[in-house]
Amino acid sequence: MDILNAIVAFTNFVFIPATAYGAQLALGALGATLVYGILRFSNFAQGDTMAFGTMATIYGTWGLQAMGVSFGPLPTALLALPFGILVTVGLLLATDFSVYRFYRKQKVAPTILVIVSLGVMFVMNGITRIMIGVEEQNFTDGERFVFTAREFKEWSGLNEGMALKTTQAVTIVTAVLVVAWLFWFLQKTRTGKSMRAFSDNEDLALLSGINPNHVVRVTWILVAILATIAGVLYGLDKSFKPFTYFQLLLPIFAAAVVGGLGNPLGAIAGGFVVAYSEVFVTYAWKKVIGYLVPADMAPDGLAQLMSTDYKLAVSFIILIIVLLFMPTGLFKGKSG
Amino acid sequence: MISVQNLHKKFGAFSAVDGASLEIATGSITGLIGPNGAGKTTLFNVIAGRLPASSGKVFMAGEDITGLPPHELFHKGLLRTFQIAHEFGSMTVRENLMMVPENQAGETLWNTWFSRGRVAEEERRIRDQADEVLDFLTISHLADEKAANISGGQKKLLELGRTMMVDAKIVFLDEVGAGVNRTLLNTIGDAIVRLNKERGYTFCVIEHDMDFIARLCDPVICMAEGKVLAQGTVDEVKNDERVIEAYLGTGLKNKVKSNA
Amino acid sequence: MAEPFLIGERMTGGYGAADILHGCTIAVEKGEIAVIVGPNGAGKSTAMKAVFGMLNLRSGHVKLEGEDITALSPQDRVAKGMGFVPQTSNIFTSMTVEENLEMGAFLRRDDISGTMEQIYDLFPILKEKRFQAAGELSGGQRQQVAVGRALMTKPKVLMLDEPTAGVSPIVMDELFDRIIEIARAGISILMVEQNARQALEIADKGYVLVQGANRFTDTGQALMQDPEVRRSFLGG
Amino acid sequence: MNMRNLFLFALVAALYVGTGFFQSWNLALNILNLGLLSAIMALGVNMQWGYAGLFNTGIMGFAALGGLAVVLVAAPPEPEGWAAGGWGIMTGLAFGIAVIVAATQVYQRMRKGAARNLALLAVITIGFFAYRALFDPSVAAVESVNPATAGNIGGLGLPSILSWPLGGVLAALAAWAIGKVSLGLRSDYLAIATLGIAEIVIIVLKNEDWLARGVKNMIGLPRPWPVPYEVDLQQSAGFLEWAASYGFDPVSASTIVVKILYAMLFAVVLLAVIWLSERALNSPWGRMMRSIRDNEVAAAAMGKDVTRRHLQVFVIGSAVVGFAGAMMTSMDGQLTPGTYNPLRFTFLIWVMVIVGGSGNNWGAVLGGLLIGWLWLIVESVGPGVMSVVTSAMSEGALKSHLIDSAAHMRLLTLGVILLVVLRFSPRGLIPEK
Amino acid sequence: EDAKIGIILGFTGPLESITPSMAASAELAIKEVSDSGKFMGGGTVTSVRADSTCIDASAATAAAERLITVEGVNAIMGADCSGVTGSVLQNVARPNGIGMISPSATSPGLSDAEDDGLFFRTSPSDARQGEVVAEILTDRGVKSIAVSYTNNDYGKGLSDSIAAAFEAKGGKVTANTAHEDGKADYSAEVATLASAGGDVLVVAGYVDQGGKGIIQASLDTGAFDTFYLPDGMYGESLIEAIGSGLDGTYGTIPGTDSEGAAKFAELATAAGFDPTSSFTGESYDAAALMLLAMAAAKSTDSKDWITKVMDVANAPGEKIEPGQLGHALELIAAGTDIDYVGATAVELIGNGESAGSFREFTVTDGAFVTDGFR
Ligand SMILES: Nc1ncnc2c1ncn2[C@@H]1O[C@H](COP(=O)(O)OP(=O)(O)OP(=O)(O)O)[C@@H](O)[C@H]1O
Ligand SMILES: Nc1ncnc2c1ncn2[C@@H]1O[C@H](COP(=O)(O)OP(=O)(O)OP(=O)(O)O)[C@@H](O)[C@H]1O
Ligand SMILES: CC(C)C[C@H](N)C(=O)O
Ligand SMILES: [Mg+2]
Ligand SMILES: [Mg+2]
Repeated sequence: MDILNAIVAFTNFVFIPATAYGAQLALGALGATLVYGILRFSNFAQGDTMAFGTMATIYGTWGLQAMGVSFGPLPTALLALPFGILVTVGLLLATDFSVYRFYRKQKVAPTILVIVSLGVMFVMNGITRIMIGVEEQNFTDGERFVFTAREFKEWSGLNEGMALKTTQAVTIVTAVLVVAWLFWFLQKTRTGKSMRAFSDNEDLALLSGINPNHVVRVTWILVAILATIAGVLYGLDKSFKPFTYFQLLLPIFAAAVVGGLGNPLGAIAGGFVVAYSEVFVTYAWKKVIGYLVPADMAPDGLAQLMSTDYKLAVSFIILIIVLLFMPTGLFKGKSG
Repeated sequence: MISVQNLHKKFGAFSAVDGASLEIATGSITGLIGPNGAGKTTLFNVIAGRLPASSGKVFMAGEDITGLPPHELFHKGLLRTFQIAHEFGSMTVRENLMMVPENQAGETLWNTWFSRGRVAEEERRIRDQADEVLDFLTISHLADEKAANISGGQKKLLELGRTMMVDAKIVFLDEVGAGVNRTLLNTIGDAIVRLNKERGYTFCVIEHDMDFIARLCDPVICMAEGKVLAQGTVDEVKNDERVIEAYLGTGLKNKVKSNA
Repeated sequence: MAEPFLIGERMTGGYGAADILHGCTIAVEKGEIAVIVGPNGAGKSTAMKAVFGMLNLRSGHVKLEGEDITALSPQDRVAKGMGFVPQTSNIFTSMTVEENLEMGAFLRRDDISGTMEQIYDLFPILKEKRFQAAGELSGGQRQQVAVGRALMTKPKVLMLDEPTAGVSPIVMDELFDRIIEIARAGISILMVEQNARQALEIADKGYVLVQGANRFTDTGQALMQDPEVRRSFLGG
Repeated sequence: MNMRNLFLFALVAALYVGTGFFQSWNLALNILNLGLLSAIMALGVNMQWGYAGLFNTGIMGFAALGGLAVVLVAAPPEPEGWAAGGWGIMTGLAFGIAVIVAATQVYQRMRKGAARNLALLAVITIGFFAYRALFDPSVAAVESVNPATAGNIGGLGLPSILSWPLGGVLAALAAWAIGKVSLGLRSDYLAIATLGIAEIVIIVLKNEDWLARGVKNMIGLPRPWPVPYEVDLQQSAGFLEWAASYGFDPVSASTIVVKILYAMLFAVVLLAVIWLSERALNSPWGRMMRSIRDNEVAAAAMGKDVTRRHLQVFVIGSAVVGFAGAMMTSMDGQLTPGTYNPLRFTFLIWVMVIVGGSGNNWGAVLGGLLIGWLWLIVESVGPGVMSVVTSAMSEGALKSHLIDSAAHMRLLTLGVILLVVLRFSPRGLIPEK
Repeated sequence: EDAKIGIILGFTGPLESITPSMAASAELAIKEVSDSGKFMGGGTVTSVRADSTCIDASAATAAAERLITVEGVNAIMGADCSGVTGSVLQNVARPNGIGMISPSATSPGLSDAEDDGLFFRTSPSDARQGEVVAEILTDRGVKSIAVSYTNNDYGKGLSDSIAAAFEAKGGKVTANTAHEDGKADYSAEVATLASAGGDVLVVAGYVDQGGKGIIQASLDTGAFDTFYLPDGMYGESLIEAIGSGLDGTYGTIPGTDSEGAAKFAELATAAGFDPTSSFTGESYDAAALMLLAMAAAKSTDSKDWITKVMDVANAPGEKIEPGQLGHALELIAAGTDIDYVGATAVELIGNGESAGSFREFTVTDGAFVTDGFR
């Protein structure tokens, strides 16, 4: 019996990584949910927007590093973020001007916009790859760990180690701050409310004197901010690679949907639901049980409900079950 | 025909229908009035299977129909219109009517593929019927217009028109008159009476236009705050103190408009 | 005669190929109430939309205080002091009642709490439901929100498309009372009504529109007396 | 069909003919075959979306089930593998289904409350472990039989063409089950649910090696009757004579003949599907479906059983996709689960439906042929564009960098063309009437 | 006579990051032959790229179709992934009678595929590597391993053969689970592997794909600190990305005690691409082999040159290393037998696949240090 070791093992292998991953998904999902909530379509270019923003930030980081600037124990990329955001804002506004605006005027159905965003995705996808290539880029610097597994072992004298990466800590803190701010912005500020009004009933928003162009512009700016932050944090924690970012689209949408489309709190919750269900359900309890029961009773097998091969399947099943009981997601999202 | 017993419908903590019990006699045109938010539409929605009841029962001709889905109720002869028009926007006005009749042969895939003749014949019949209804509603010129593109009042007429496409036992009309021109509304009133007399339809009519209620309805039920407030003939209800206070009011204060 | 405060003059236009309005003219003087009546599909709502700039006119123009505003966008007209309650989808269903009212006052920079209190006085039920999503309200309550939203703008001219559709008699009376008061305060009111007799009663001017064209124009009282108008348009 | 539509079809035909003339007929026919298959899938999706407003993004899964049917029907039997645990697996699966049935029975029969929840939990937990105990050993036994080249239970060794309808049936069964569970969901929520289910189907295909060898792939699946192998043709005296009599070179003659045969098979299926769906759409059934799409609440109040109709059209549309999926696998001659990715099998089909014009069968066909062509032709066009762009540039790092990135012009070009087409016809090329 | 080679690799899609080096590598060999001026009496060799996408069989067949029927190539170097390779072979190469040499399709299934003698590969079938891996592990005294493989035919085939061979030698495989490439997060996989435990984690994946993610996460959480790297995981980029944590890790890549690899590395560096990127050597060899075979057959026609591939690849004959292709052509012209060794010491056996001799290495002080050959 060794409860402490069991807890530490669980925290180290399951809880911390899943929480960081959840926060990353949540940030990505925020951008998607915002476009859905206000411009009313599922933006397939979200993953590639994240990739683009990250790419811009990486160039910024390299620039800073070349100038010898650093951010102490924190990654330099955080300093380059504003630059990345700015470039991404430019790209999104240009995209809106040259692409989406036309369809908005035509008042086309949301599905058409989805397909349009697919086209935009292909284009952004190409731009990013042509600009930075397809290889993996590591741009993390600064202190890698808040504490490592070994340090923890020495400090605590336990069998099991526990590690917390700087990037994990930064991700979680940022996610909390950003969502709090966004929620406040949408619910309490005039601009935020006008954005919600616009998404609710565009014609009536006009009649209230709301400037649609302004709303759209602010939305894209927010999306650029969120996508870049999400992309950079993800890239810092794992690594940057355009293809992986494209692949992120699926879990991001899963998170946005399960949380309730259009709802920022939902996006956060959804991110964690997806992340936890991926990691928890397929977890092999062998080690933890090993600590909790007498040695001769320790399991031979992995004590696993399902093999990790099925982790995505499991997370989707959980998602579907949630939707069956809450058809518009955890936080009553939009539909239609 | 319809008997509602101690019906409750809650939205969260709020009771929209709060223990309403009422009867709609077979062959009657029952009026349902009451202040905004009294629970009239909610009551309709529960009876017509659109919303589940929180508690209480609804009977139709002695049969318990609580919680039956709308399409089954339709087949039992219970029809309703919507207060906020629910047209099929991308379909033409005529198609909006033609979709109504039940058990059309052409609604089975097999028949659409292999019994074209039968389907075509049936279509001709339904089409003629739809055109008659459109004529009656004075909107035959809009037959081929997309329903999304007709005026607000015309959509309300279309709502009514759908109930005229089949032989109903009981029809629930939720403010068909709101937004309809009064002259046309009189014609509609006549039609309701005719359907009631000639085809034996039972009606339950929500309306805020007391003239209209007075012309058609007996009895009249007044609801307030989810409960039945008063019930009786038009005159009884009209002169009921509580009804006047909650619903009818005493007319304009600024009777004469003077320009300052 | 001086120009009316707001006038849509000889407006011709429609949604697509076919014209709905055929040289229709609608005007309202400062502080007066003008009421438009007519059969369903006559083009009343279309005329209102045309005046508010939500429709491309093929000919004709709209003037406010003598200034030609035909080319302005709806938002710009809001900024010029025009308020409008459309006939359908006239509330923000996903927002609370209070937020709906706030959105009405979107362009106002002053303190709006006073106006909001007035509206709650006028429609007490809204105060009760202030934190409820407007889409969950009953038909008549939604109509009250819609009118309340427009009143929040504190406009110079208020355009209402069937404000009383679906509201109970007692609220309708309140509403008309309030409209009279508003007009007395110097605001012009242009409204479409199917509760035509009540509306014409308080109207300074009435328009009967048929098939996109003016059929009768007179004072409210005069139209009320006209037997043909009564029979054909007011239900006898 | 009006002039504009005929013109559009002529234009697409011209694209293919142009490919034939300027590139090669083999390539043109190859793309055409894919276009035809995609058009059939697009028709299936159009039934669900265009007629009934169901946002199904599980196309990939149904196509893969169609592919699985080819393996089950046409792959050679593996008697050893089957003997090792075939029956055990079947028993396990049957037991698994029994558990699910039992659980639903408990849910339906018992009263709401703690007792029901407990009973449900018990049935599911015990059922799950019992199922694993029955199923896992047999799977292990089958998979250990000659894993490098087999390790599966094998197929029936029947003619490949029989697998097409079976593909439809498998997809239909799956769609029925999925529909029962998830059709209550609306729009984008249904989309993510079906997207997830499709992923699950692929994950199962990838990991259940006993079924179709998982990621080890099933290769060498036989061709459907009446399509011969080119190598056989090239050796058949009759064919060589025939080719010689027209002055064709036997290799290209054989490859082209094979592709034309496929094209004809696919065209027959496509025409049949169009015929059936056009008839259905222009009938009271189609009208009912559109009314449900426009306004479910009102349609239900007018006596239409929305749930049943949704299920019906979901099953039929999915069956069409499954049918096409089987056709595709039997043309490829192999089932490679790794091939199935949502971009290619779900969203590309969606692009076809939307660009073609949703709700219109001819639109779906046009979209299928056009986007199918684009998808494959950008492979060479994209880099071509890049070389034009760079030809004007002076030598240098930038130029060589761009030339290296030429491959990424593939998707970029596709995106640009897609945006241009959509700009030119925002409601689709052949919009719903 | 001139020749044209089609290079079909997944330039977009999941392998887009390794394919440019593979193509550059093949082009290097082609250029070398062409520039030598000794190819079939002074013929030039050109090449044309096509995109296999690695995963989309239809796109790959269409692209191959274009190479053969539009571009008129004499041979196909590719494809990369086993799935699309099988598809191209069956649906395009065989019907058109065009020979292909894949540098990287390693699925054992392809060994038995009907190919009319048209298909070769310069990489060994995964079945063979498993034996070697198990041997090395037991020799190093490893008692138990956990295996994480990339979920495709390569990873699955390799991990199965490793597990089987290791267990046959009395070792214990605590877990043998898949990871999907290109996914966002591998916590679940690592958590499970950590729970299973084991002396060494064998990562049968790709160096710039999920495999790297697994190693990174394992080190970060302290789940494992020694890894075994099969061929797909060998690459400088891994050391760059992971750093000192990788020290002590060991593995195998195809190769012999030849100087070929070193020579190739020089050539590649000069040409400006990374020689350690996966399958670059194999790509060079694939292109070189087909050209030498053409020279030996004195024909660019597939049905002729495919019969010579085995001859030029295998002993007897003078050994040929990268950079000596011109010399090889001279020898061939002179009628002397050659034994192409190339960058990866190719020996083609049985069905025309690489025999698979392997180089064993350990990561020491941030560099791959060769321990020996098997
Ligand atoms: N979905 C809902 N959620 C919460 N409250 C609701 C909902 N639907 C209705 N209500 C409330 O229930 C009450 C009754 O509404 P209902 O629509 O039945 O009124 P009504 O009698 O039809 O009024 P009206 O004459 O204005 O149409 C109202 O106060 C309304 O705000
Ligand atoms: N969006 C639209 N597109 C095309 N035609 C339209 C549209 N809206 C209305 N119409 C047509 O314009 C005509 C006038 O409509 P309008 O809404 O102005 O009538 P109205 O006088 O307001 O009627 P009501 O009293 O019923 O509200 C109608 O015949 C209608 O069919
Ligand atoms: C290039 C490699 C990723 C290909 C892999 N060896 C396969 O057979 O699929
Ligand atoms: Mg109501
Ligand atoms: Mg109107």
